[in-house]
Amino acid sequence: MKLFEYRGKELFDKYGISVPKGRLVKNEKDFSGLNFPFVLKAQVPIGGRGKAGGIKSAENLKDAKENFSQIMGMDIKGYKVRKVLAEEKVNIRKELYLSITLDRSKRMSLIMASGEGGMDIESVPDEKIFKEWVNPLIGIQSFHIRGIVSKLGLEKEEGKEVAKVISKIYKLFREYDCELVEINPLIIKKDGGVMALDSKVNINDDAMYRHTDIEPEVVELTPLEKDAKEKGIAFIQLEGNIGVIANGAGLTMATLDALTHYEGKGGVFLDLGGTDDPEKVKQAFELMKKAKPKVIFLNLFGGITRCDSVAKGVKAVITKEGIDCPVITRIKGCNEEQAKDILKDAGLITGTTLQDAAQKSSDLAR
Amino acid sequence: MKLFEYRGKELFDKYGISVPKGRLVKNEKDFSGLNFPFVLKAQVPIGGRGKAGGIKSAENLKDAKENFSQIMGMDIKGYKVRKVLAEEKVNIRKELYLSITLDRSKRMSLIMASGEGGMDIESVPDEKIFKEWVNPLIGIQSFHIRGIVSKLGLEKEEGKEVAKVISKIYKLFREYDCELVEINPLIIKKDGGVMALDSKVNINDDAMYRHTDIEPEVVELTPLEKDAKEKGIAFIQLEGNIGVIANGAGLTMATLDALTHYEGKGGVFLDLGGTDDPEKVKQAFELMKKAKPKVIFLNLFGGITRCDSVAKGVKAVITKEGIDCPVITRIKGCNEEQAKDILKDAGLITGTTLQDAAQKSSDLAR
Amino acid sequence: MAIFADKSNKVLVQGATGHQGIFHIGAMKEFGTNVVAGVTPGKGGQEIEGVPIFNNVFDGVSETGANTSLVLVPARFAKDAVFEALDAGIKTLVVITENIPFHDAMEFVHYSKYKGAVLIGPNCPGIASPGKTKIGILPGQIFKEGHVGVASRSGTLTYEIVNSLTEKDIGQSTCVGLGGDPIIGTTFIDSLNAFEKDKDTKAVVLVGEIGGTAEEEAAEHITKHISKPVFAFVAGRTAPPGKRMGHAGAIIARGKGTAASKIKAFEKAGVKLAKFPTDIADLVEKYG
Amino acid sequence: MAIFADKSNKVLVQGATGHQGIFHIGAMKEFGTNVVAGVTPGKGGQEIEGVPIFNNVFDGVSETGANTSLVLVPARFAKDAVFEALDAGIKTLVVITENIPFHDAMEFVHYSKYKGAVLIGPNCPGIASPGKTKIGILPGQIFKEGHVGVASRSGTLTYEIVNSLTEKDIGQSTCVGLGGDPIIGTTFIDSLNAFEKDKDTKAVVLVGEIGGTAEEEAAEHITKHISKPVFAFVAGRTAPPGKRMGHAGAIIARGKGTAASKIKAFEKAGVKLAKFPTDIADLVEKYG
Repeated sequence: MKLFEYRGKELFDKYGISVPKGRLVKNEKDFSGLNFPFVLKAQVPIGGRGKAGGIKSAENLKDAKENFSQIMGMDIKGYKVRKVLAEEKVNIRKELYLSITLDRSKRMSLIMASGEGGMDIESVPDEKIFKEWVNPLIGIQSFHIRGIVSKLGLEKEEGKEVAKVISKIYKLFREYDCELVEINPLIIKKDGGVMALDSKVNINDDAMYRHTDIEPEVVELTPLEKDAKEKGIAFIQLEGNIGVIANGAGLTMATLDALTHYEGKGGVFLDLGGTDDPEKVKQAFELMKKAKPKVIFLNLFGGITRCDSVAKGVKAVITKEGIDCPVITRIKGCNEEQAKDILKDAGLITGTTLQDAAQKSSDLAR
Repeated sequence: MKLFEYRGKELFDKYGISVPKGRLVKNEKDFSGLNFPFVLKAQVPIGGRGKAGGIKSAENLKDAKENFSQIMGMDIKGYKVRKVLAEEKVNIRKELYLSITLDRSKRMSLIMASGEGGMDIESVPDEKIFKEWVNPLIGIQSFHIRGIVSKLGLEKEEGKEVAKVISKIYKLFREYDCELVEINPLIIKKDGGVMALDSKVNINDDAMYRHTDIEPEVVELTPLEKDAKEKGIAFIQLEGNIGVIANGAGLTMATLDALTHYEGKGGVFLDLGGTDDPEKVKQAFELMKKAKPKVIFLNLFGGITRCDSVAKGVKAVITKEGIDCPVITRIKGCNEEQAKDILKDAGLITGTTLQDAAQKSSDLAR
Repeated sequence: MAIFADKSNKVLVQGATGHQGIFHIGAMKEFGTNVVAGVTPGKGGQEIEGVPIFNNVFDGVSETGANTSLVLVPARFAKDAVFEALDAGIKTLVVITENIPFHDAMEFVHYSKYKGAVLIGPNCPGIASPGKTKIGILPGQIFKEGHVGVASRSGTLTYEIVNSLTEKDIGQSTCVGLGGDPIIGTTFIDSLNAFEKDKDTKAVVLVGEIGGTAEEEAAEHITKHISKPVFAFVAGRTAPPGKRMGHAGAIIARGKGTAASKIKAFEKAGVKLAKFPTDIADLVEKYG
Repeated sequence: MAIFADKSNKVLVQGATGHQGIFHIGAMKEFGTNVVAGVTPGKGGQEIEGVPIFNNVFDGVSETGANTSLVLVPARFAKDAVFEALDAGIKTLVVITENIPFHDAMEFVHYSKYKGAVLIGPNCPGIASPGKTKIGILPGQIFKEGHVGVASRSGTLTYEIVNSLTEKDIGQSTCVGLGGDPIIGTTFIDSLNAFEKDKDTKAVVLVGEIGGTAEEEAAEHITKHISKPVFAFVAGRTAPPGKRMGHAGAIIARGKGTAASKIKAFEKAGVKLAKFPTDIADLVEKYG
């Protein structure tokens, strides 16, 4: 779960990492108590808000009012701004980059830092990014921190402060089961001291059950995706018009790919997983119908899952509630023949192979 | 460092393990606020105080006064009682044994528990003691706790409470760098609930630097041993009358053993360690003199240590301050000849071999 | 021969008495797997399909000589279960459980290395060496004994591919489901090394998907160290960036982990790529 | 041949620029040890006795190919130093440092196992294979190349025994100082196994002391697995219970760890015991 900047900063504060004085502002009254100049920052779960006009300075109350009303409610890459953070400006002497993320290959936490902060880390040349890997069996050690800090070209006292921040964000990263903690920029202030000007904190969804203090806030999902998530169905809305239902994430992806091959375009990714429970199938189909695809493509491989059982679920939905778009099916594996019979009986179109079914679906969706 | 019972219980309390209501009592006034009946317990850093009369019940104020004055100041196995703990009595339904210690062979923490609490664990048969080893790379896990609790013959709720205590004492054991945490007995109260009636907490001396909240209290040492500890000299007082100075713990022990072979008896174990610093040698000799041995046996093997350098230190002490007991020396290794000359010159007796010198020392000490 | 799993595996099932446990103990026994024990705390003394159930892994191992564990426990108990198995001396672990927090997986993957154990998964369907053993939840009927090794990040997609191989009478030496999580114990490279050494394996099929750089690393490894022919399918060519495509590991993050990059790497390494999963069998037939 | 250390060890010294570091870099080089690097954070770029100093182990390893580390840093930095060396790829570690908290030692001993490294110590004098290399602070002049292996929990006592062997013209294959702490990386059993395999070792001398049960376990191991003659000396026959005799590990606790128990175990295993440390040489001459 990606936390909004302000919530990441709440966690920073909890771990003793300084952040600028600030607050969420809902209206003009909330400006009182903040000293000018301050910055108004759109809270959106996506990068690039600065360029999109989601960050504006306020030198005085007039600025603040104007800019606040511009930012609140604006659309940034599809996300409507519903929260604005106001923060007092800080005098910056130096900007650094600092993050901890997951290295999938080494299966370790990866600390990255750079003396070139404030810009997109992808645009910083590799030799200016310093890395240390933390083995989970030992956790963070002094040598990791020394290894990074010694290369950032800092003065001694600055180095000590940055070292403390690294140790604290590692603690946060580990204790909150994060996928990512990023501070960009981490600044050295003109009057000394180190401060996090931004925050990106991303918590592993699978670990949310043990962080009950973090209120879930599913900002990246569409309403239908939220609904699916609550029902425990893997459901993603895409840009096309063909709704794909398959069993298994890999097979579902491969089905979308197959459509593309025939110039079709997937509009929904719906992975049934290992289930052949007719009730679950029914829920999935209902969700799919709400997404209003032009065509539904049901691609099943029955391993442990019995195809006939899934087919029964599908037939039940269609018989009871009808369906207003064509459904193409391709069925393979366990109890394949029975399933095909059931589906034909329900009036669905059956493809012979994956290719055949993908082509039929694509043609119908055009 | 062995903590007194009451200090161990302070740590238990810190970790959320219940202990009986109680306090240290220095005089009769301190009884107020405690409900009768209570128990008065001598605070000594050694077991067996119960048998020695160091634990007495008090049903009323008269009892309390009498028993308090008996316990305070009594001698238990050489330790004068200077602190008495008064604790309210608890109704016991069941007594358990629980400890965590160091398994040197497996190099892991060892959790031990038994349904037979309240007695010396050495007297409990092996098949009634349940063990789990905790690998330091993973720390305590639910399976360790399950493995122990399931064997103690407890009811479900009791088991849950005991599980919590195990998890807490492991945390204490690890966080305070303990060598031993023992609760004997850990009781199940008549009205439910689990409580630690006694505490043995032993903190690794080498880790005391990171536990500055624990005030050192060197209760097991003689005044000379304390003095030596402050000076960083390995010095132990024993029952015999020959003061042994050697370099290296193993060699010092072997020297004591050699004396025993000739019916001599070591009175001081003084390990110079790797030093040949004349100032350190001087300090060591001064300490040794204070212990008033009948004979001093200096046994040196010069490896990296230069024997002549040690000899110079010895000569300096003896020339300046004199010595009122014979000093037998046995010198071997680096710069052996020069050292022998220096020591002869200072009037000391030189043995030819370890055996010869040990025999001479033993003979002189008789 | 086979890799990671053969007749010598004596399998203990952790989470044996649940719905899944009961079903798959039966299915594995039917496949010929030597299932010797089950473990569910508090249910010791029962029997499932003739297999004795123990309260803990240590007892199961000491009573039955189990050397392998199939982990089916719920995600929040998985780390504890894996640690327990490793401390009890289990040397091969197959972790089926999905949705395990990846910090937990990181810990147990490294702890299994410390113990010198092979850990497959998590979030995987398991492993099958046709004619020998199956440890996991893969459907037994799709396999056929033979000489193609399969290693895959996806479950059903693997079944689809294996099924199409079998339909063309192309048997398999071992099929390993590596798992769809970002942190997994056994990788493409581990599998490639094992297949390379395995006398019974003549060609290898890799089934990759978007997310991470495992395919790119495998490709580099193939160029340097693998002499046997390798075939691959990569799922997710049309997946949008930033979305987790069903598997926790299947995500294009910050421009990394695209199917295009993986396909390019494989092509560079001389790996033959299939457009559709069911095409793999044709490629193997033609070039394998 | 030799055990644990020979000409192939390229030694990096952690804590190189302290008094001890400077002295022992010189002493090791004189013995013939291939000392290639030193590490002291913040002192990179210096040289000690012609050996380049680096700011961290990783740089030292990548610049010089060091595969071995001698750890001389103060106790409170030792765990960090050992972890750093292991993560940098060091495969043999000799930890001289005394007074390391034993919880720290437990962690790094197991982490070294995970890394497949040999860790000797802590609180040990190091290891010497005469004619080949010396990694540690043992006095070089006492050794002589030969066929007796020595493993010891004590420092000076070992020097005494080695010296008396050399005086009788009995050379040594390798002498390992295991360390005087309760938690050590390499044990009597590890050393015995290595000596048993080592063609150049014809007899083994063990130097034990009170505390723990390492000698009892060694004795049992000798009975089962060791064919070469073993000699032993055990220090502390007259040590009182409950007192730490200089070494952190030398303590008789709760009736366990007495010299009597160790001597009995060795005798039962057919190990010849010396009364005085200097007698070992006579025994080896007579029976070895």
